[in-house]
Amino acid sequence: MDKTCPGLKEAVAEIPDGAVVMIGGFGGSGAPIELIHTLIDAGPKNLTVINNNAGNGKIGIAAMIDAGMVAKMICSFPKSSDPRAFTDRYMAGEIELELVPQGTLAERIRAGGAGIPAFYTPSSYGTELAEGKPVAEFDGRPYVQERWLKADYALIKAELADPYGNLTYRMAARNFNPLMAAAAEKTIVQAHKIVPAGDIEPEQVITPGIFVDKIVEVADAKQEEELIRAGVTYD
Amino acid sequence: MDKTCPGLKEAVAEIPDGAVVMIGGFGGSGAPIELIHTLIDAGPKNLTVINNNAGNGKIGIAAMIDAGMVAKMICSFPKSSDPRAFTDRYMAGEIELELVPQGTLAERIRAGGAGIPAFYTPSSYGTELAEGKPVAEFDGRPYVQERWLKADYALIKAELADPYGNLTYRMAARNFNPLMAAAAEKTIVQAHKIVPAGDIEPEQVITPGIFVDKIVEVADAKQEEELIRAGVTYD
Amino acid sequence: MTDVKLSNAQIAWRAAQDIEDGAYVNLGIGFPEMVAQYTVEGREAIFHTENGVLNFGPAPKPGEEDWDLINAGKKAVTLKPGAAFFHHADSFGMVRGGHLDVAILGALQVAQNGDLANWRVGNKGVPAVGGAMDLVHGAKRVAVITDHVTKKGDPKLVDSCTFPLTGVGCVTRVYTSLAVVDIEDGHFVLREKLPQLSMDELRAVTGAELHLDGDVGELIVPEL
Amino acid sequence: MTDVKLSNAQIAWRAAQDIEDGAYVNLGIGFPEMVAQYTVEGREAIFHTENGVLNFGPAPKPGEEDWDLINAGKKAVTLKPGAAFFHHADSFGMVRGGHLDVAILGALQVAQNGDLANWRVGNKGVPAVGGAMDLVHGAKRVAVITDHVTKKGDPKLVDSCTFPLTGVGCVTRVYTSLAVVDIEDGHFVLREKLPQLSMDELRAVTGAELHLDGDVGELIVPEL
Repeated sequence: MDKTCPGLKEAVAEIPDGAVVMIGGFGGSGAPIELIHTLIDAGPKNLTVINNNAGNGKIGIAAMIDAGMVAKMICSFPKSSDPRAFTDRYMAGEIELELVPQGTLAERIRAGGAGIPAFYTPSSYGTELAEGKPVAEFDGRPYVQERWLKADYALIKAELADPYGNLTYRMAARNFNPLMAAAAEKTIVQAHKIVPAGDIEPEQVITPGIFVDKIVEVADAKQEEELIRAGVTYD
Repeated sequence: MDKTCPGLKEAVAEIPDGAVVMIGGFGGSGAPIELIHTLIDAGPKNLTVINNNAGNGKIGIAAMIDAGMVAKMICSFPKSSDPRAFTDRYMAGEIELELVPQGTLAERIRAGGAGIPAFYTPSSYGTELAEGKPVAEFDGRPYVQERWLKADYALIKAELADPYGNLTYRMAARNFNPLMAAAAEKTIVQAHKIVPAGDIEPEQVITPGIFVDKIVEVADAKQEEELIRAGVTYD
Repeated sequence: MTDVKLSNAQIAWRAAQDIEDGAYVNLGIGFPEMVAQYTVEGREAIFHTENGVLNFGPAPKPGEEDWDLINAGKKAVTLKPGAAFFHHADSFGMVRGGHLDVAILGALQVAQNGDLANWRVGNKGVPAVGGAMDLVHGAKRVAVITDHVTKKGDPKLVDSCTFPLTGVGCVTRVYTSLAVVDIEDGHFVLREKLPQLSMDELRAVTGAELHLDGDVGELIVPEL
Repeated sequence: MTDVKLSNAQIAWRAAQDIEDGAYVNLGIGFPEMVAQYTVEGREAIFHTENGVLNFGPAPKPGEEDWDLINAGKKAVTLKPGAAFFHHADSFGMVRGGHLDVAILGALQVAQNGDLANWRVGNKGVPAVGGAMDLVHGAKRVAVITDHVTKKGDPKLVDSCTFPLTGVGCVTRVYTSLAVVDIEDGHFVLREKLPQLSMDELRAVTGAELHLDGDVGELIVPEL
């Protein structure tokens, strides 16, 4: 079995207009910048994007928004050091926002991958973010019912990958990546390095290959935060 | 911070009569035999034990049952190559059984650790194991509501531990151990080896120390399956 | 009726022919494990076991077992390159989450609407369910391999199950000692039968109507 | 009223004094992060951050940042020996599951029943919630550090919150620039106040009744 893919272009080519796309990362940590920028080149429209944030500066998800590809963001924190791209579109009513508490976002994605259609959480109970959601009491305490979150595609950044799609992540770049890999119909990975099967210790695999569809090696991947601090613009 | 404990006796001494105790392992793989046998010596009564199985042969959980310590088993598969201990007590009406599908058992324990009081699963829908449980439809498909499962104590077998309680597991001995570590009020670990803080790579930690209370090094731990095949009896 | 029927090995062989290259497969404990021996040359299947291993291989030689490396039936297995370990919640997330391509299970009874009974004969003795109720949900294809009739000769393909259910409407294909039967829209649809067997003979040992949908193929299996 | 009040550093110092040895602590983004600087000599706190790190340390020197090693505020941090990484669902499992000993958060308003408002002033602009709604649930102790009044001088300790809520009945202690106040049975209970401040002065800037339960301690904090 060999899930490696010759290039970034081939990896994202199939993503169609209207797709729901989970994008890994928390801020710049674990953000698959090269996959995102290749997706902008491919140019599908009317996407729903799921990420903790909503882009920063003029690269990555912010550049997707600037390119007019994003119809809806599902995220917990659509602010950043330079949130102009999302803010402008949002204030102009040109992009829809589903705001989800961060832990609920993570758990909804985890539930999507694990076949749990709904669960109860204390988070957001009694707040405006719980409005319209079913509430139930367990052991005398009120909880909000939340639904799973799935996607057509996930774009993921990994450290090591083997041809079976087994993945490891670098430090806190793990964040949402393993959850999204499991919750998407198709998971596309940019890995720092593709190693032969067996080179990742089975005990050290974080994302088992069953969740992964395509892997591209991007040995010289950029770190989003560094690009933003350098004032880089995607074009 | 140092969670190491000088000996097995000290580690389990506080477990009182009536406690709910999760015991890691799947069959003999990952079963904390030395902690279990020390608990038998300590002798608390009227325990509820949560494990995938219900003991095998004349050691481990089977020996706990033979010792009359177990009032109730919560498990998915109370059968084994030598299920006499549980079978005798069960047929005599001397032990209560809560039978839970294996995936639901795992998810209920995971929910207990993660603060999710209830969730929906397709498993057991339409079967006698779903009787009396709430049912709901999501996206046109019926699901059964299941509740979290927590415990007062978890007895866990790990491969490496550091003084903060960070753990790794050996191969498939992982199974229920990390889930139970998170779902118990107090988690007591027997580790093959205690290493200095920093010796377990932060990316390779499977159970973060926040879930762990006490660690005992048991360098020469026995593997339950090997004991059973050798016909060993605990006494 | 003739005495002709497939052996368990032959049923397992037939089921193995439908496993696509690259498929993620869970084989139930016992008889279904035999399917792994007949994977088609040139195709690679990745086997999943509920206790948290992906891409495990066959049993080790006697004496070389490592009892921390077992499958859901608690038999010792080996690892292939590219294996992964994970905990039980992640393992059943794979199952329920629809990530397995095929689950192949044994059966006491299968009903024409896809209901499966395979965990308990009645309400005597110690009940034990294991992972069966999870495995019947989530895999893209849930197949059953079974003798066509019980040891007593009673049909195992039935109108509706009389034994306690494992899952409702979950089975999509049944490989028996006599036939290959799909379950579609609440009906058994016969796909293949042993060529030596007449339709009447097959219907006589089947407990529910066998629908036809185009040609019935010949169930031809090598000597094993 | 006198102009005397604690600086942010002094509020953070006071909050840090209540962190027990061996406590697992989450500090909210911004001002609460300052608490980490004042952990009590001889005690060890283990800091958790929502994006999946346990036992992280202070910021690295400028120029030595690794931007894959950040906290929930997206600031670069360092690791201490005994650190661990995990994914976001496991991280919030720690939060909701009651595994943290203390969460210390900022506030726009805290109500006498423990309601907290700290994520949004009104309904203008882009709303952003992050992990606040999760952090207020699950930690054994949810504390707030805040100026006693807003920049305009309005009370932040109130009868009931007028800003959108972050969580209901979740706060158990408030460290302000003037006082330490517990929340018990739907009431503010004054534990400590600046000695220079009279009860009347304190009540004048507090938006709900301040109950007394025994002696009120003196809130004495070093120069920082």
